[in-house]
Amino acid sequence: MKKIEAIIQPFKLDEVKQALIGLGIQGITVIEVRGHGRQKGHTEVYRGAEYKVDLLPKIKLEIVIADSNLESVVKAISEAARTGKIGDGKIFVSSLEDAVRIRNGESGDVAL
Amino acid sequence: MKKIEAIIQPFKLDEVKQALIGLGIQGITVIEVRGHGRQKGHTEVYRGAEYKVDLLPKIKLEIVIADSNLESVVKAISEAARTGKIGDGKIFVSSLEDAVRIRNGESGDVAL
Amino acid sequence: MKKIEAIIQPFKLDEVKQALIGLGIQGITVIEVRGHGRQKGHTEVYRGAEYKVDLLPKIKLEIVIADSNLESVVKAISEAARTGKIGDGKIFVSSLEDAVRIRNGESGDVAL
Amino acid sequence: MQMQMKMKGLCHRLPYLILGAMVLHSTASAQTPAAPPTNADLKVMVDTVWVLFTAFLVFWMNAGFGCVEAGLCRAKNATNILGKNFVVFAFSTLAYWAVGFAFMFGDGTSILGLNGWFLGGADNSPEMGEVYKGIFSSLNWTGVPLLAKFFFQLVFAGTAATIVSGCVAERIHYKSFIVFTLILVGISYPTTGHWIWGGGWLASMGFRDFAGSTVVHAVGGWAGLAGILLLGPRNGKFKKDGSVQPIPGHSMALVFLGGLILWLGWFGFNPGSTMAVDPRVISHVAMTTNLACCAAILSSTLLAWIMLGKPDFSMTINGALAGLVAITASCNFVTVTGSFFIGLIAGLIVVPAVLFFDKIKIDDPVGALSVHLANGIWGTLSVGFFASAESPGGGANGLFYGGGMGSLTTQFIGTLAVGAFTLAVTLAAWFLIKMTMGIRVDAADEARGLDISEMGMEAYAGDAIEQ
Amino acid sequence: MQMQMKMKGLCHRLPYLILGAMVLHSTASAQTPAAPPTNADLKVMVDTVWVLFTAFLVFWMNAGFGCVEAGLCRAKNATNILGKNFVVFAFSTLAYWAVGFAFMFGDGTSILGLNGWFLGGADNSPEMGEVYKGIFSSLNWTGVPLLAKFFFQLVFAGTAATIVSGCVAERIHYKSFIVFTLILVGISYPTTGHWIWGGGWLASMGFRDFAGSTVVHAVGGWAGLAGILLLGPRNGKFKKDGSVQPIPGHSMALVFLGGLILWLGWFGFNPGSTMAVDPRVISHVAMTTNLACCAAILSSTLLAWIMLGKPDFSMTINGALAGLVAITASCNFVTVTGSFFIGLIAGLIVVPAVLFFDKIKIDDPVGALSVHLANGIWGTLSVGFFASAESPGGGANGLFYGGGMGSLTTQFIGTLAVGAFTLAVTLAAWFLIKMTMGIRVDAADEARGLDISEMGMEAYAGDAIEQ
Amino acid sequence: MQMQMKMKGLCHRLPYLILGAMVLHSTASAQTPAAPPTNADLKVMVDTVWVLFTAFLVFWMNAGFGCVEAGLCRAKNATNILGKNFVVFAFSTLAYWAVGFAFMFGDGTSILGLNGWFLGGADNSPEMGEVYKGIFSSLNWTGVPLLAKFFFQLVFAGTAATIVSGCVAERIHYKSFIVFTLILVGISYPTTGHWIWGGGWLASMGFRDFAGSTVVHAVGGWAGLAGILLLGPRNGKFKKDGSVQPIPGHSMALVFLGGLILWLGWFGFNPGSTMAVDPRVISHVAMTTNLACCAAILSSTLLAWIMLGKPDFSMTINGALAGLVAITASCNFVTVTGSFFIGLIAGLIVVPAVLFFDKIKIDDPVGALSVHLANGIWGTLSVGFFASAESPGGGANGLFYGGGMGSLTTQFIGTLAVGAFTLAVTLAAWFLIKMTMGIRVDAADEARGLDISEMGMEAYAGDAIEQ
Ligand SMILES: Nc1ncnc2c1ncn2[C@@H]1O[C@H](COP(=O)(O)OP(=O)(O)O)[C@@H](O)[C@H]1O
Ligand SMILES: Nc1ncnc2c1ncn2[C@@H]1O[C@H](COP(=O)(O)OP(=O)(O)O)[C@@H](O)[C@H]1O
Ligand SMILES: Nc1ncnc2c1ncn2[C@@H]1O[C@H](COP(=O)(O)OP(=O)(O)O)[C@@H](O)[C@H]1O
Repeated sequence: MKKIEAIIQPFKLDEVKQALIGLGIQGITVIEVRGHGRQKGHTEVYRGAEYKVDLLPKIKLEIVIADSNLESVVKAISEAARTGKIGDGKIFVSSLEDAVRIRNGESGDVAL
Repeated sequence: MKKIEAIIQPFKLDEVKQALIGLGIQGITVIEVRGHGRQKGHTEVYRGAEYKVDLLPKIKLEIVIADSNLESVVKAISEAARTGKIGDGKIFVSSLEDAVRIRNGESGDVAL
Repeated sequence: MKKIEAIIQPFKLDEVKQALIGLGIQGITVIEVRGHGRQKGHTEVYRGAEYKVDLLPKIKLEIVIADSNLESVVKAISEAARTGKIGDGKIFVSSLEDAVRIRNGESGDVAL
Repeated sequence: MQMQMKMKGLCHRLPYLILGAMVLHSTASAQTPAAPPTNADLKVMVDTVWVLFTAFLVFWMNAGFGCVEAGLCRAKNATNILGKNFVVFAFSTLAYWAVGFAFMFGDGTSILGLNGWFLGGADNSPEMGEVYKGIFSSLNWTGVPLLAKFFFQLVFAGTAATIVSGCVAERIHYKSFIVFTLILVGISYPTTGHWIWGGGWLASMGFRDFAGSTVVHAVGGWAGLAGILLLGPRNGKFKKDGSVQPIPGHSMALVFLGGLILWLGWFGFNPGSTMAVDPRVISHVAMTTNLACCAAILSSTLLAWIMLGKPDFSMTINGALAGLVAITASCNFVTVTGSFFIGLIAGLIVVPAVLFFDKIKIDDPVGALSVHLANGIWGTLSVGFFASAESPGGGANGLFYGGGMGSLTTQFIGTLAVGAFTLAVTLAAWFLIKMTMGIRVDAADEARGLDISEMGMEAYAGDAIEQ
Repeated sequence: MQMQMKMKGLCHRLPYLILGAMVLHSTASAQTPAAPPTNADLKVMVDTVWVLFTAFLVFWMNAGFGCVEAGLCRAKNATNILGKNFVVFAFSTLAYWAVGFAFMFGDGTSILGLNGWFLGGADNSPEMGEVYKGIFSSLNWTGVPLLAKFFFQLVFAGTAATIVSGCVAERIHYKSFIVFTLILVGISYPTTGHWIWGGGWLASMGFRDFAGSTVVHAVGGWAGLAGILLLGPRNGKFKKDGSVQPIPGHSMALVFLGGLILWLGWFGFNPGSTMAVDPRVISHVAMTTNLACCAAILSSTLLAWIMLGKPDFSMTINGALAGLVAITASCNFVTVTGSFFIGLIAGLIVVPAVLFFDKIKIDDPVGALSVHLANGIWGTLSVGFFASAESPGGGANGLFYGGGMGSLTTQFIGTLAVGAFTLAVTLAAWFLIKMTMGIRVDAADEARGLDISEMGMEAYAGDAIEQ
Repeated sequence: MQMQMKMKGLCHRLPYLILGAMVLHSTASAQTPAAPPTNADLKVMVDTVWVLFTAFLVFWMNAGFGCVEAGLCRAKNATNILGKNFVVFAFSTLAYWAVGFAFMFGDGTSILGLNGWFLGGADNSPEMGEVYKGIFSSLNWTGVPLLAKFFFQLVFAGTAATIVSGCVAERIHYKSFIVFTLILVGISYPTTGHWIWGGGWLASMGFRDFAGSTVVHAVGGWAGLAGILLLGPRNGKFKKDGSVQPIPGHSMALVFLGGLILWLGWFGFNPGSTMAVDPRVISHVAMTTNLACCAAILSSTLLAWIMLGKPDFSMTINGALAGLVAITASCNFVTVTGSFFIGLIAGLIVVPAVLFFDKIKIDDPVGALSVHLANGIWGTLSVGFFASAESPGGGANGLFYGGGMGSLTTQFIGTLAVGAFTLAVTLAAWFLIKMTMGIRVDAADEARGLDISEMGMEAYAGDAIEQ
């Protein structure tokens, strides 16, 4: 079982979501985050005092999938989320030991 | 050391929290997330234009525990969070390499 | 590749961010969370009825780094985030299988 | 615009032709534009400006009620609450125009007015007193046009309805609230209003309620209480162990704004109730109204500080409104000092009242009962205690001014009668609605929030996620 | 303060010396402070109080427009929208003071006023009618000082400009909107205004627009439409497949507050347009204004409920404003019953109108066209249908009152003429601005939000993260 | 209600019996209800309506200050700030009623009033001038009832106190602010107020401050500055390296709303200060007040755009208020053109002033010093520069109108004297409070936010998490 964490541009959320649904992936958890990276932030001037906003709004997706789906999902996300500009974000892959569906206690891949 | 990520219904937060405290678990991190899954969202009509809200408010709990507690904690969460209806959520288990308590630099299970 | 999850006091965010940038770490994802732990919450009285707020605002940092940086990063974070008081937070370390930079498909350490 | 003005200048005076001497002057004068208005004309002009101006301030209170109520409830129900508070005045207007005003001020029995549906019928306002000829004799003491009288009374009727909105918040069906509003403003409010302001039996008894502690506020409170009784508390408000689970309001900024809007509106509510510009009276009423409010803020804030450990801001707001509600009946019948003590006591009543209603499991999300019902009653009785012949309103002295129990008894009877009637009628109304269209949203919708289930629209849609 | 007052008491009357008998009285009286003002003095006093008071209410509408517009847009553009709505009145004031008022009310041709730049020139207001001597003859029907006339007319001009702000929201450059405001309030609005209120050709034709359904609202709507046409829709509003992607507003609390502020302001807008205290007229207008609004709330809410499945709150607000806009032209020329139906129809127009503009890909974020343009037109025509000789404003009967097509035709001509002129001029203006300074922010800035790109400041900066 | 009205109609006139001829008329007339009021009666009626109406507008400014201050501060302190701004008027009322009004307007020395505690003592208002008999001679130039005079002056006193609230925001103890308010409004403000408006030594010198640039705004500013000096800056405002760490306000929507509320309120603040309806004067003052505000919006926005790169919305708001504060002293003594330049300069002062106070480490969270202190001073001096004998207020010409240094010097002396006194007294007051009850919350509470530590209540409690 793999856990995929993707950090993307907020305005790409919809496309990525559609792409995943297209793959038959249903379970997605979405988190509003702020990111710091290569992408330069912007300077805001508040009442004459400058300050750098280098934490930009991003969306983080968490998707747990069966190992078999790994490649296709990563591919789908990166294609859907890509603009080619700095700030597009990252996809992180880690392995998961177990998943339990609270509703009925099912566990393992069937629970996804 | 195990990391437990549980996605539950917002209104279940309190019960789950109590259940965990009942087990002597103190350290809990709570995140407001939005989830897409089997649970159907609802359609909102804004000024005549329909749009589907398929990202529903959920609460994500992150709890790091000693391996020994794994079973009891998963059991406690799934019982406390269960309504039996679609949307109850999931519990994901992964293993963690280390934990450090910032306050005093302690690491390992004692840091939890 | 390691994933570091650090939960810190909100007002420490800036110092920790600077410390990481000082180490040449650029990629950071920040999440507003609420935490329950040893730190006692406070009781609010709303219109005469008491209720305990035991979920305190915290900031969670997620940083993915090459294995080689692990020690220095953990050290930097815990020093920058430490006040010595209960509530300083935790640092969790787990291992990651892969990272992909959406913009150009690069993967592995180069993608960080 | 110029042209029509000329036209208007001419023809609007024609109807006056029937009104005898005083107006003949002004009609005559209409021939030569330059001729200034008579003193009688001028009085009508000034009084009408005052009545409309103060009516606008009272209308503005709709915004205040909406802000306070929404602010003290949860974000997930905000659109629903704000929606209720916005449409309530529209439905009140229709009901009051159709029948309410007729029941309240139309000539009829000492129990009910029976003339003036849709404002139809004879009326030679702004003529006054003996000279007045028409079907709204009970309003012949004020010298303004009929539509000004109606509009002023309308904004009061609307206020009663908005009070209910707070009591039933976060669990009632939109449609059910609307239907109830029609019944309250169309039938129940005007009936009791007729007894007191429409020349009915309580007026004849000498019952005094200058601007409506009973007529408006207690009535709104009773109707809201009836609603709460049939609705039951919001899910989660009371824990199994019987203890109270506070449900914090989502925006103190809205509460603040609403509180000040209401305070401002009360300067229309009370001083405007003269429905004429009597300089001494309106100045006195503005003073007593404000002082009672300030005294109540003082006492409620300190009491909350002592009882609850902190100067609970929502209690301060409730306190301010409590003082304003309390002085509403007596503002013109008490001295400045009297108003200070009436307000002080109001503030001491409202804080324990909030705790009390929670204790007896009456779930009143915004404290409307503690403010409008408890202090509507206190304000009505306060006339019996503090009334002073020295006051502009004059009349019998109250108990504390050596007037004995006389006035107090009358005030007490009025309070009881109006309370009993309103509670009975509104309980019946709520029950009827419950049986027919239902009143309470189902548990799932309540959990998800009425904004989505009832209105299909979140109050605060986020940017990032939604798009 | 006392001292200066005495001074003032004396010298402020000197200028009156030229004004003949009536004022000679008051000047004479100035010698002995105790001597009371004459009836003519008193009329000027009361009228001035009324004109200023209602003007303040209309000024307050600026807050209403800002709240409604910001609330119906996204948080990331809120500071920008609120900023526009705040500065717009400042720039309107400067443009109207410099040239607008002169173009609109200065003596000139039937097409344009040509006197009174910066309010300069002869004027012996508050003298009226024949006695008036000055360059603003078209306003000689109201007996208040010139600066009161200017201030009252100014707040109306400002309203037209704020309407545009909503149409172009979430994608226009701050500076471009400001420049357009100067053109609209300085040139376009006053020209059409002159035709109708400045004694121009439409006034001579008997075109009737009591408080500005056409002069203010339709004009603002046409100008906004022109802006939308040159700006295009917000990115993401229309999907590739042509379907509409709703962009929910970020705060229904602001929308609610704004809606009630505007409703309140309209009690200045319409009743104030008498610019004199005629008790019967101002009471009637307050009544018709309110009833039309309530009827529109009823019909728009029910229609939305039926057509869209829920009582869409934003439609209720649009409905209320639609009713107010519609009754603006006719409030003084129709009966109370007439106003009910005018409002009812307005509510039935506004809901489909919103859907219609979306369907034809006119992206009007806040529904300003459906409210101000569609119902500005309906309100203007409604005079032709519902005008009644019985009304205070009197004049020719409308079609439904047996007056035939006469009035309706005139209203129709006026609507067309003003619409054609305004659309043409404002299209040209927007085009010029587009060519020179540009009007639309670039896509990246639009995505990030105009608050950061245009204002350099978030509307709702978070505590935790930002510090 | 009818009944009491009749009663009232009778008895409220009795006290007038002592007032001689003019009132004898009206009393006589009281016998036959139909008899219209005399011209003198009518003047009192109109003036009272005006004074109360404008006082209500000024009262409304409390909401404006609360919104602007809370909006420019952090969400975690919002309840505390809003609470301060809500209770401040209550405590001001009590202090001003008890002693403040007596110190300010009671007959006494040229330094201090010494009569009229709790409004007690002889007073035959609305009698004026020579005919006036009572202990508040310094207000005998206005012909309204005493309670109207008090209420109008009260809302001004309240304004001074709210200005302080902004300066000390986000770090002061609730209780300490309340105690300071009692001292400011009870003692300090009335003393300097007596010098200028109470017939004191500055009034005799010919010092001119029509509506309170010095009396209200500079005084509030000085008191706030004293508070800031004893409180020190908010933690985190100034970095170790001495640079400024901006602390963004949490809601520009509140700031917008507050700004417009204050702008509206100023139409009561300045035109109302005539305390009588002089048509020419109130129209002129409404015009100059508005034009100065608009000019300041223009200059402050452009200057911010140039200096800071963006049209900083908070600077636009500060600019608008700066223009309003500046014209407050001179609105009735300058020409329309003069008001334009006074406002223009105010806008050019406020922007650098904000940067300046930051540079010298005076932490003024909302810019209150730049608005009320800096421009209170500028506005006071502006009389010396721009005063024109042509203006309604008349009097000596200012420097730019060929009046030489005379008036300017007087204005300067007044500014200094009031500033020195207020700064000294309030520094002492703050010091006393600091020694006794403390003024600053501890660092941990400041970090967590005053809403929780001081009020025990969050301003914006979330739905999901809290329940
Ligand atoms: N090493 C990392 N650890 C955690 N989050 C990261 C890391 N690198 C990037 N991110 C997240 O991805 C976002 C985009 O990365 P950025 O470097 O700005 O652009 P790009 O991914 O195109 O290089 C960042 O804002 C941050 O939230
Ligand atoms: N595979 C998954 N990966 C990540 N999150 C998931 C996954 N499956 C479910 N979730 C989360 O759990 C929530 C509930 O799941 P859902 O399928 O709606 O109900 P159930 O868990 O009862 O089947 C979802 O809203 C989503 O946030
Ligand atoms: N075992 C854990 N699992 C998840 N989060 C934890 C855990 N322990 C602590 N945390 C997070 O760290 C925060 C600080 O921990 P706390 O126990 O309050 O202080 P300290 O880290 O100094 O012991 C908590 O609020 C919680 O968010």
